[in-house]
Amino acid sequence: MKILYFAWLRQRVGAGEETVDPPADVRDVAGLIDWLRTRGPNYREALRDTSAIRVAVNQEFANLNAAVAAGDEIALFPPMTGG
Amino acid sequence: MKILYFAWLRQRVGAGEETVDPPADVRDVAGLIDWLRTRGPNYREALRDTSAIRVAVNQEFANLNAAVAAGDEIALFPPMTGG
Amino acid sequence: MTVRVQREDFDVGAEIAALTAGRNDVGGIATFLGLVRDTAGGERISAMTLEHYPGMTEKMLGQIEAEARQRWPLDATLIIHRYGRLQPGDRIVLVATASAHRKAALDSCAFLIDWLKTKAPFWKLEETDAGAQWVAARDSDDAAAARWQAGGGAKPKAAE
Amino acid sequence: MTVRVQREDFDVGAEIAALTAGRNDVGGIATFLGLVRDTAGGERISAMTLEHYPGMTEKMLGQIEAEARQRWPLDATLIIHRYGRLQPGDRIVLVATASAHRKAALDSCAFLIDWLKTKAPFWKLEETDAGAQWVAARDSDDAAAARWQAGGGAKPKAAE
Repeated sequence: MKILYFAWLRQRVGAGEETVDPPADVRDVAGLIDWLRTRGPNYREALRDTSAIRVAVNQEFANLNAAVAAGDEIALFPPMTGG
Repeated sequence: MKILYFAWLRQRVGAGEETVDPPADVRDVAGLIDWLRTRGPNYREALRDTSAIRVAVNQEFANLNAAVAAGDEIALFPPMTGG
Repeated sequence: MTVRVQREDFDVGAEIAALTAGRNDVGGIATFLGLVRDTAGGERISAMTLEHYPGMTEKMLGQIEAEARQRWPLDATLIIHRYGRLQPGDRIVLVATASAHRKAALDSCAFLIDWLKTKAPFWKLEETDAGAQWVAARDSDDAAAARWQAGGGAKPKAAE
Repeated sequence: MTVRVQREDFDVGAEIAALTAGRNDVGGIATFLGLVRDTAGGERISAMTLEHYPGMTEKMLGQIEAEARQRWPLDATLIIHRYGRLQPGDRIVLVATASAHRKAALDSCAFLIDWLKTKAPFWKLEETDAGAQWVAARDSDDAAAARWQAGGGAKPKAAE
């Protein structure tokens, strides 16, 4: 499973992209975020406020109960500010 | 008094501009148009349908009861189609 | 702050760039560029001649522009309107509005082109296979201008 | 029908001209050009870096453009969005829509820039005297996008 981080999430995590292999009981975005938080203080800090995080699963916007599986591309980022 | 005609009004009257000296009882636009109609068949034809005519007095939009006086610039034209 | 009524063509990119030359406080520029179409109501148009009322045209465009600047916080505005004989594809009119705020730029640009249609003394003569004919004003243009009416400002009245 | 995400600057006049090259059925082109401002909330901005999500950006812009073409009768559309480090006054984004009908061009242009703000994965990092800071999303941008919502289409949801 590929995880992408953008903007201040990328800065706080300390990486823009990583490949992870979460345990089998991680089945949705909420579960994935909970599991990522256990990986270190940088993750805990970056992922502290779930309401500040937007999610895309395989390059489509998704919400916390969207399913995730091996091979997916999950992106975590703050609200967008383009244009 | 200077009279200007535009678009098909100009074509039907046969002139784009003329200086006229209407009688003293011509005091508003409606009176002016009535008087112009007496000046020949081209005027009668051009000015037949008052509802199709827009008016400007001294380069400001005006309606039929707007006052006109010697020295004024009166323009008669169809609804505008710029842009 | 600029109104130009001219026979000559204009350079859209250069005009837009000039609007914000030397300043960095403009967040967005909205523009509308009007072109001559080669058909109208199913008829082929081979050329179009724009007649206008010199003097009053500049005055009305200036009034419309002043009205826009009163309604929205604009950093710069531009209206260029051509007259004379034009071919299909030719540029007719350019309206551009610059503002720190995108909505002000977009709304005022739409306002200017809508109002220009019903308040600026231009008339179009189209050359078709059936001969030359004056373009009739459209009710939809009056309706488009009227939706800005609530905010005030006088609209040209029919002479009836 | 064109979406470009690029580091390089673009030529506004050339892009607008290319939109209608070889055709004479387009009545109007509406455009919105976004620029880097030198201030934000009273603070001086010395530079701005745009980060984006390669792949998803093009996909979302394509979806937004397709949505516009479904809602309005458009002859051509263009979205160019830059990324990388930009200076005040630099061009960021160009949206252009061409239609036989002026209202379709104007409305779809406003729609595209409003939706782009909330649906395209870009993030702005501003360099100020106080250091670099990520621009916060604005409620007014959500509101601007929401006014197009009635006609359908999904909006990105908060992950709460």
